[in-house]
Amino acid sequence: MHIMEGFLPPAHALGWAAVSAPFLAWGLRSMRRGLQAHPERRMLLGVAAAFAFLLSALKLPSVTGSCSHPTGVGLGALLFGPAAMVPVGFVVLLFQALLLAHGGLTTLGANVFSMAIVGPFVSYGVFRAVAALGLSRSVAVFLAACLGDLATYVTTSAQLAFAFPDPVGGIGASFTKFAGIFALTQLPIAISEGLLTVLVVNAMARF
Amino acid sequence: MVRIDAAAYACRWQGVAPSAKGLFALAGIVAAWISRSPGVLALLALMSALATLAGARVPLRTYFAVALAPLGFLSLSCLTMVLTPATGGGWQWTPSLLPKVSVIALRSLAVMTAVLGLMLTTPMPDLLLLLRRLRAPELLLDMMALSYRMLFVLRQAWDEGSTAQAARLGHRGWRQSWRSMGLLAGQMAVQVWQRASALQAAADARAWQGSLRFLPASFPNARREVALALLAGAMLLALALGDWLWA
Amino acid sequence: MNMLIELDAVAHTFADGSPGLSGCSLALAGGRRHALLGANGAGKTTLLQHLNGLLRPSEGLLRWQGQAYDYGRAGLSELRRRVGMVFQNPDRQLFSALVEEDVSFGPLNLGLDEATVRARVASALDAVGLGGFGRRPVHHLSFGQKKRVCIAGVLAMEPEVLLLDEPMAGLDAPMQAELETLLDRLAGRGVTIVLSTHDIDFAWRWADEIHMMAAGRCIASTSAVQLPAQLDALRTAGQQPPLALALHAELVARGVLPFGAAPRSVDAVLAALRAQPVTELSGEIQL
Amino acid sequence: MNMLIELDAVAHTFADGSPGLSGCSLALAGGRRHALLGANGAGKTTLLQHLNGLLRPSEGLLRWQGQAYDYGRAGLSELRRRVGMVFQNPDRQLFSALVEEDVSFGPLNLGLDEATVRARVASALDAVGLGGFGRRPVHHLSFGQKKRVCIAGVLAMEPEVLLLDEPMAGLDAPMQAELETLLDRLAGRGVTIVLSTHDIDFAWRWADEIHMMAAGRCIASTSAVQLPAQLDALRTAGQQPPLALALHAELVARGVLPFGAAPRSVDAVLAALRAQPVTELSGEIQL
Repeated sequence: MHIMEGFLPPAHALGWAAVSAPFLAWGLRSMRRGLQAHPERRMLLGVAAAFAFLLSALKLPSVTGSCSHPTGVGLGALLFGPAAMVPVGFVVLLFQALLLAHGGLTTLGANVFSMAIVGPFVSYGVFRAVAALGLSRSVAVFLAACLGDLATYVTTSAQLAFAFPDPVGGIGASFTKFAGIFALTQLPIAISEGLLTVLVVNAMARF
Repeated sequence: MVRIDAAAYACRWQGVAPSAKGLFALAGIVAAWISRSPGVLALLALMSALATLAGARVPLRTYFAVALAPLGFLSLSCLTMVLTPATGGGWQWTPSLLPKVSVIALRSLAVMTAVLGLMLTTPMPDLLLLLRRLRAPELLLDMMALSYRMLFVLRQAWDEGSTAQAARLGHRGWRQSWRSMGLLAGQMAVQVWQRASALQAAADARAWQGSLRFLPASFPNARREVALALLAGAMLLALALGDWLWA
Repeated sequence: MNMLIELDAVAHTFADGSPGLSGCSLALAGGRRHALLGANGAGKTTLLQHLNGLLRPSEGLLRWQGQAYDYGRAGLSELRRRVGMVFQNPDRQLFSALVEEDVSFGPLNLGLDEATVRARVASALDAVGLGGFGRRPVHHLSFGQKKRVCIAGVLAMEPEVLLLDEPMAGLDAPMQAELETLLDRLAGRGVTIVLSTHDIDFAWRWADEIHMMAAGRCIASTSAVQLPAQLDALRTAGQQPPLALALHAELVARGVLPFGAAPRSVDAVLAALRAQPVTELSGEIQL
Repeated sequence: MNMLIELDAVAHTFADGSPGLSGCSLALAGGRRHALLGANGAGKTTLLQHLNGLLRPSEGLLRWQGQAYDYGRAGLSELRRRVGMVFQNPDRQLFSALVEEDVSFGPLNLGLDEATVRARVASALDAVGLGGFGRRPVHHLSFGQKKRVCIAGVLAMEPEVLLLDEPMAGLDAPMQAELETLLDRLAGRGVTIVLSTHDIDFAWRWADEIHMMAAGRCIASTSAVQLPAQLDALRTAGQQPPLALALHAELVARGVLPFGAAPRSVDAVLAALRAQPVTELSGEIQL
């Protein structure tokens, strides 16, 4: 879930940008280190970012007939690791803002935090944890992608609640409101994302 | 994706220096952040929209089609904000919050129209040029340049693959659709590596030196355009500052 | 003649506003070999994608055995089972790791049981001459083999009409000959074949019916034997007359070959020449 | 003759163990048009990629004007400036969104200053007939135009040798004719052109030198005019003799055409026929 252009107050917009920037710098640094050993990966990162963007622009068929968009960051985190997903996710989100009008430039920092930092790390952590428990790959992949997606949406709801606390119930009530309303769209997306990621990983494993 | 991209190449300001358009959009954003009264915010949004529609001649249909999704988000979020917890549990409609919420909505609109003005009139390669001038990290720029080009290649591959699947009843029902999408995405994910190595070979064949260097576009009227943008931007800022001081 | 598919003044405008087809009327008889002939961009692919309902006409009407196309869910499924399509680029339509998995994609979507699917996959692979290739990985196949896997994937749905978009593109001479043999075999079984090509010599060699297209219009249809009477339409479609035809006409005019039905290929002209006795004249000039 | 590039018993085995080339010896004379002729999978692309150092021989040696190839960093840059390569699929080699950006990639890598690069980009785009297309996005171009952008991207490096992998693939007849004109123009300027093709009729029509390949081997090289003496090698490369050649031989044998240099295309045979007066013989048979 993306926060739209201009929706966050300036202090929050700039604040989240400041929070995300070090992560981006760290991701780029670890990427650069990898590229010194494998210069040919530069092309790979570009193509992978394009593929992640393509996945995020897909309309998934869902049981209810409505359409939803996956984020693709869960799959990316599993394939490239969470560190690489910060810059890749940044590029995807910037392109979404500029080419699809999803999200925005002023809200890029906040969206990068929820979708390119929290999401991939949760996905990666869940995958590691579930795999360590000895459950099947499909279960691990499903939970990783699904929970990564949910973590993104919970983070976004918290960011909105933090920016717009409820005058009566404060941040807590505001969080409940945002999380509750967006759950309608985000829960099916998280499940869809999990399913699609399992199908993709299984298809890839066969090649 | 195609709609915004095509509009940017087709509009009248396509050849205008991206720095000029960037400065004008920045002024629009800052002005929206400074202003406090709903009237001035609405005026700012209107001016940015008018500049895009009348100045750059972006078609009205395109403009609305692009703005539709963010407007959906906006209405849903604003609806959320005028609900407050009721004393006896549950939620209640609180009209007294409306003025505050409408300022948030109008500010959001004013920022959005400013950015729409930039993205609907500036092709991505020009935006990347602007980012390069702003000293964005080279690695990030390379990734963006390459992935912008590959977006269209992959998109076409996806559409063709998906059509071929439809011809074999791959989208007959939602079960088939899911399976088809999984197969196609999996196959294309595998292709990511092949495409990257083909691009690498092509770059090597042209004496690649380790980064993607391209000739920057030249904008012969850049000076005049930037001056005009500064003037127009200053107007927006003056309006906003006045509002901030006296509102 | 039994008309399997008819197009009645079909026009198509793409979502981006560019025109695809305009006022195309065409009738495709069952059991024949049809060639859609035209330059790149003439609308051949767009027309083919109308035949199996991948695209819908913006104006006009398509009919299957006299009945207007039904674009409902069930109608489309039935149509696409009956009218199978092989696309130009194998790499865009093969998306499984193994040959037999890919071929089974269509039959599985039809909801057939596993035993039937298995039998159909085996017979489709046999039909394209890839009998023992079921467990091979697709990415180890040659371009020509991939093309045949694509055809098998459509054959496994047992279509009545087989559409092929530029089937000869990218194939070298031996692979083209192989594919022609395969198409002959399928036509022999009664499958109606409709293919697009920009190669007049191939169309002339292979087709029973030639449909000419230019700039989104269906400018003329003719049985192949009548083609020599349609050279004007051919020119409008941006095509030269078939080389074999031109050569034959010239050689008949010179009395080198006897008057008769025009041969279908330059090879056939060559064979006819070789079958002629060498005249005494040749001796003089060969000196 | 000045030999620009020589291959001396070059063999190549791919990383996965599959063989690419074995014992290939070949000499490419400067300023000529060379065609590498062979079926799909004969090793043509692998050979081309050796010529500009994208691949290194597992055994054997390549020489540039008598000097062994230098695979050091500077040597490779120099080699690739001199020997440019156009790949088969434009979507796998164009990585910039704007035409002029992509064309500028090579010259910038050579370390040229901006003004020179700008001039070279403009003249390369002019050379391929895309003069006003510099600011167009690549994704708005047709396949044929993308192909020409690829060629411009190489021309802008002002190479002495231009390698093209299956340049005619995917182009229809008018686009093929255009590309042939472009190649003629470049050859006229003294650029050495080496292209791969599986189309014997094209090779026969276009090339000065024909190098035949089969199963990773360089089985024969001949000047085009000597090709009629090499029909056995041609057969080993999986090719029929060019139609024009076979027809001409037959027509000369029959005295229909005078003895002389074989025409390069069936069209030329046809033109030669039309130029001949109709003999009295024809009257008898036409009755």
